[in-house]
Amino acid sequence: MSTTPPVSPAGTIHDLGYKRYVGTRRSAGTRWLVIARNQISSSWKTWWRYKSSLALAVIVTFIAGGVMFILSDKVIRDFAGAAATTMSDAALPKSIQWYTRAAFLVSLTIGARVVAGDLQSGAFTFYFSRSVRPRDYVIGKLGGMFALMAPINLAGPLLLACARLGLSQDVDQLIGSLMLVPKAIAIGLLGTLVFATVPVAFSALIANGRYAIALWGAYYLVFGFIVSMIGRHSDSWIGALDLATSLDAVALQLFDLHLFTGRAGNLDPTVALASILVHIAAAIAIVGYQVRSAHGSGVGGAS
Amino acid sequence: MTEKRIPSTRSTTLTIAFVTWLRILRRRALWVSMVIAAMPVLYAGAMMSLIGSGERSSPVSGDLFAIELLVLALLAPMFVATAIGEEVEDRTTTYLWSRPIARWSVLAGKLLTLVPLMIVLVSASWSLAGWIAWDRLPPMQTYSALAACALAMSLVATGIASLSPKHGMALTIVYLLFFDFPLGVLPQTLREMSLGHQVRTLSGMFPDESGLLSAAISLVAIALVWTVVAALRVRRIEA
Amino acid sequence: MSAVVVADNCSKWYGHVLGISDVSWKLGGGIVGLLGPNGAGKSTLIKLMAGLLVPSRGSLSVFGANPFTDIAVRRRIGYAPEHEKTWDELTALELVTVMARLAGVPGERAKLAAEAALEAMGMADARNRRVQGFSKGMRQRTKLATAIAHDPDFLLLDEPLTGVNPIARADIVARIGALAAAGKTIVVSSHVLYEIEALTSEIVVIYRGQVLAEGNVYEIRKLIDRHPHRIRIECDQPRVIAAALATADHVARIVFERQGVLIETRDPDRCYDQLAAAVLESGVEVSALSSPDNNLGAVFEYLTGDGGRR
Amino acid sequence: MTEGASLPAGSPPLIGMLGLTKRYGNIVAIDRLDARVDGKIIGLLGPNGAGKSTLLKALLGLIPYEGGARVLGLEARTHGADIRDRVGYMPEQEAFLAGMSAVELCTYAGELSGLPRTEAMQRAHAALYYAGLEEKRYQPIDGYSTGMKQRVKLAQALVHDPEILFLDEPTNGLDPRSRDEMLELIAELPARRGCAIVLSTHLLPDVERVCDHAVIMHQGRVRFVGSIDELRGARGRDTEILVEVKADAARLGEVLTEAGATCQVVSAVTLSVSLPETATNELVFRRAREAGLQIRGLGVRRETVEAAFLRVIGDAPKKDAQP
Repeated sequence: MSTTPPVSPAGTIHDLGYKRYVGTRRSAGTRWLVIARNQISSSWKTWWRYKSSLALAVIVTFIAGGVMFILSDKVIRDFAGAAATTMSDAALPKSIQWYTRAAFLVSLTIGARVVAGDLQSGAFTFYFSRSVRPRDYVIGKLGGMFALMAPINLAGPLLLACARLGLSQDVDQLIGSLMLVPKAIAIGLLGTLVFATVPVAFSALIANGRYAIALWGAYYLVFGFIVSMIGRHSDSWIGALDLATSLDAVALQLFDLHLFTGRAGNLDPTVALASILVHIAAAIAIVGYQVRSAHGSGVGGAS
Repeated sequence: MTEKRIPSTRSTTLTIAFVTWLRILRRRALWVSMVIAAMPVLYAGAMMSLIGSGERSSPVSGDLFAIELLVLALLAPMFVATAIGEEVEDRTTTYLWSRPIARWSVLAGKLLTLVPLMIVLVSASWSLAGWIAWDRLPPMQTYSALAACALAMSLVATGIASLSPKHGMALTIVYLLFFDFPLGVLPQTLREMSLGHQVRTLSGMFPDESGLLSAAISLVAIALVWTVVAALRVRRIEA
Repeated sequence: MSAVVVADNCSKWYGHVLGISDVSWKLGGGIVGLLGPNGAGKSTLIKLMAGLLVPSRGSLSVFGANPFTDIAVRRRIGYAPEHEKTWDELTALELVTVMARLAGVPGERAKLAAEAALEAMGMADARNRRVQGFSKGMRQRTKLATAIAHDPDFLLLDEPLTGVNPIARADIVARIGALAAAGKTIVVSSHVLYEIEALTSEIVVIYRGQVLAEGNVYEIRKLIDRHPHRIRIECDQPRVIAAALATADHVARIVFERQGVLIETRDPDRCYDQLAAAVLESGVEVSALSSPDNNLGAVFEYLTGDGGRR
Repeated sequence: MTEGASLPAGSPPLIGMLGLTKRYGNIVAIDRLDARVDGKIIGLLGPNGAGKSTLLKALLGLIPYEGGARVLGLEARTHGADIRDRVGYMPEQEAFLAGMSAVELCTYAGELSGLPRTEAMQRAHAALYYAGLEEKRYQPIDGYSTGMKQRVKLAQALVHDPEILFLDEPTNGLDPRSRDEMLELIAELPARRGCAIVLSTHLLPDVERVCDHAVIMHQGRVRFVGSIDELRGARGRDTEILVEVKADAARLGEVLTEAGATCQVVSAVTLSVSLPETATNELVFRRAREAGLQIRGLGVRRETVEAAFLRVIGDAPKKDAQP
């Protein structure tokens, strides 16, 4: 089986037989990286699951950047004329809701069936018959989703913030707007975290991928709209349960924009932030719990 | 033994409808859909307790109807695209296509169960929400508009799911939410292509919209396009 | 009598993947075993006959009609697919009843027919249980029941014995045999020769998308005889047997093994005879006699001329 | 199979169980198992529901249990992850990830077991070559035939250089050649890769062909542990043989019946024969020759594993109708 062609009389025959692995194994703490990378590469394969939404985010960035650049000193006022700001200041916070929309698209095509898809295809057996712990799986999948969502939610605002800095006319203005960068990172991180965790929690709750998509869509769109309306009319915290509006409210507050605030205007940004953080925490807890309980029954379940 | 004749299309459609119903009944689809359909009721209840009886203004009813449309835009893909997509994915189409039946009757049978089911769910939710909001049932016209909407969206879902069985559901939701509904707020000519817009017109709740007849015609046209797509496509699906 | 199935230069590709290639074949009736390794094209051919696929080239007709477009001819076909999934939320009785109705058995009679079919497949006790809890053997029986409930003339059974334990297998074979005795035309696919041998002696061998051989199992065995064989003899005195055969011109190689001897021959037919003679003359106690080449896999390789390559 | 375990003397047994019990609520899935299991290829046998899957899960450290379960000397409850790095598991059902090719899947599997990426890739190719998937390994698994999927499952279980392989029904749905090849691969593994194998199957001829040891489970209890030879019992003179002829098994049946044997025609070319007390196989050869028939094969005359298995589990009636 393991012979080389006879080249010369002095030739050697190499043993191509099996070699044991003598190196050390990577520590268990790195397994999540492997899972995360796989999540990214499999999502990247088709054009419509991820790339199309990414393209949308790129377009938003270009438009917002263009608005900043071309209409930089155009002043806009609200109807009462009380508040005013320049276009270049408004472009960044107003673009956040568009990034959110692109992220929602990805959550429909990928996020809301991450765990459900694995449950249906028997992939749990594949994972847990190896030295993968439930927490590695959870961190890996969420990490992968984070990495997918970051270019959409985080990279765009960050680029816009940098562009805004570049548009500064003098050093004072530059220093004055330096805070834009950490603010953009903060809001970007929030958005990324929300869309990397909450849809996945829905997919972990409902083992059927399609139902998970429907329930997540209903929660985000319909329930979100309802609670934000209730919140507006009751002036209560309940509106903060609407993730889209909450993100918007936090963005507007961070960038100090009080124009055309829409539904977000009635929301206390602190409450909105708290709601977002609670959502993220609850989502991670749900995914962790569900994966843990599926873990034991995942392997060898031939009945 | 039995004489050998092919089943009538009526009996085929009814049988498929029966199977679809049994399968829906025995899995989680029903309660998931009930949760979704309950949302407008929640809205109506909350708004009424907040605003009180004095201000039963049109914005709330407009919102309520918009929410019902959103609910349908999720339910229709969930029911229809799942019913078709799973059939192809699980390869149970081999059972169906090897029978002496016309293929479109399979689609018809599924719709025969799913569309009335959706209409019942949405009507119940709409009645309850309306009753809470206005102390009376909403006008008949709105019911017919919702029913037409349920049918039309199901046909859209049928078309898209027959094109892409595996991802039909996500694609249909994206189509309705990110293409159809936004079209509805665009200028006249493009608006005609939006199901959502036509249904709003048909409901009669939005007086500024254009004529009923033209809306009905547009709605039928859009639904027909997707029906033709589905009918052509299903003839070619191999098992 | 006219043929049940006529395939005329029939080919089927899935994209670039070959299903079957240029098959011209006639099926007159009776019970026929469709044999071939995994991926040879058995399922493709069966699906073409069941009207689930359209030939990419050429044509295939069943009872003189195109099964893909002609609805009426599918009334006469019963098909049991290879894969496992059904509408698993239904009970066995519901599933078979529905399938019978879809095949044209009206109303209440469908239920009676379904009960009879399940009974015939030995599933009467489990008929009110949902399919999702069934074992492989029960699923196979349920699938067979869906195929026969509407009393078709032509049965297409794709791998009905796979994943079934030996005892249930014998039972299913007997039940299929009973159907054949009732005058149905039956095509049974399998990748295991002995399963089919227990059912029928008429065999069609599919390999790489083509009909490689067809006919009686004895004729297939003659084909097998045409290529070199290794024969393994386990006995107490292997060297005596070896000595008796060493001079024969058809013997190419003799290898001594732990428990016996392996003889490689170019003419198995003669070798077996001489071997029997040697055993009788020498009085050697033979405990086992077998040939690793006496199977379809070997004949596939031999006939397609690619020896050990895959 | 050759004698001797792959582990040096004094090392812990491959698998050791001490009062291993697993309850699901009130149902006792496995009940006080006590066994030391060694060997190169160990058949794990038992009817459906005997507790095989539960046992494998417990040994992989995936479910909590009472009592002790040690694999390679490691307690599964506390060292599950270490055990799983040293054990390869080939599941019965499909366990693939949508849209991946065989190479991607195996590389991923290797990485998940802690191999560096380059090493995992190299081993993925090697394992796929070994499993006989050469040119097709870059195609998506979704389009594979049953036989190829089984090979991928074997390759992904091998890729991280395990010391033990748990194989769950590896030959299900394979054609004879693929099955032969799969069994050959399995039989070679201990020598070529230095790993022991636990083979869970209901195809008893497979066990007969490749296993040297067997564990038989029934109703949650271990009914037998030991070598295959011990399972078959002392080899006395067996009475039943399987004869294959070139043609016309029925005719051979007739002539042998005349000679006092009890015959049953299995197929057109095979015949099951119970020879009379005093006769040997020579009788078969002689009668066949006199009748002008050619013997093509002769079954091994000993209690088959199947018969031994049925004896061990108390000759319980085989019910396929058990889920």
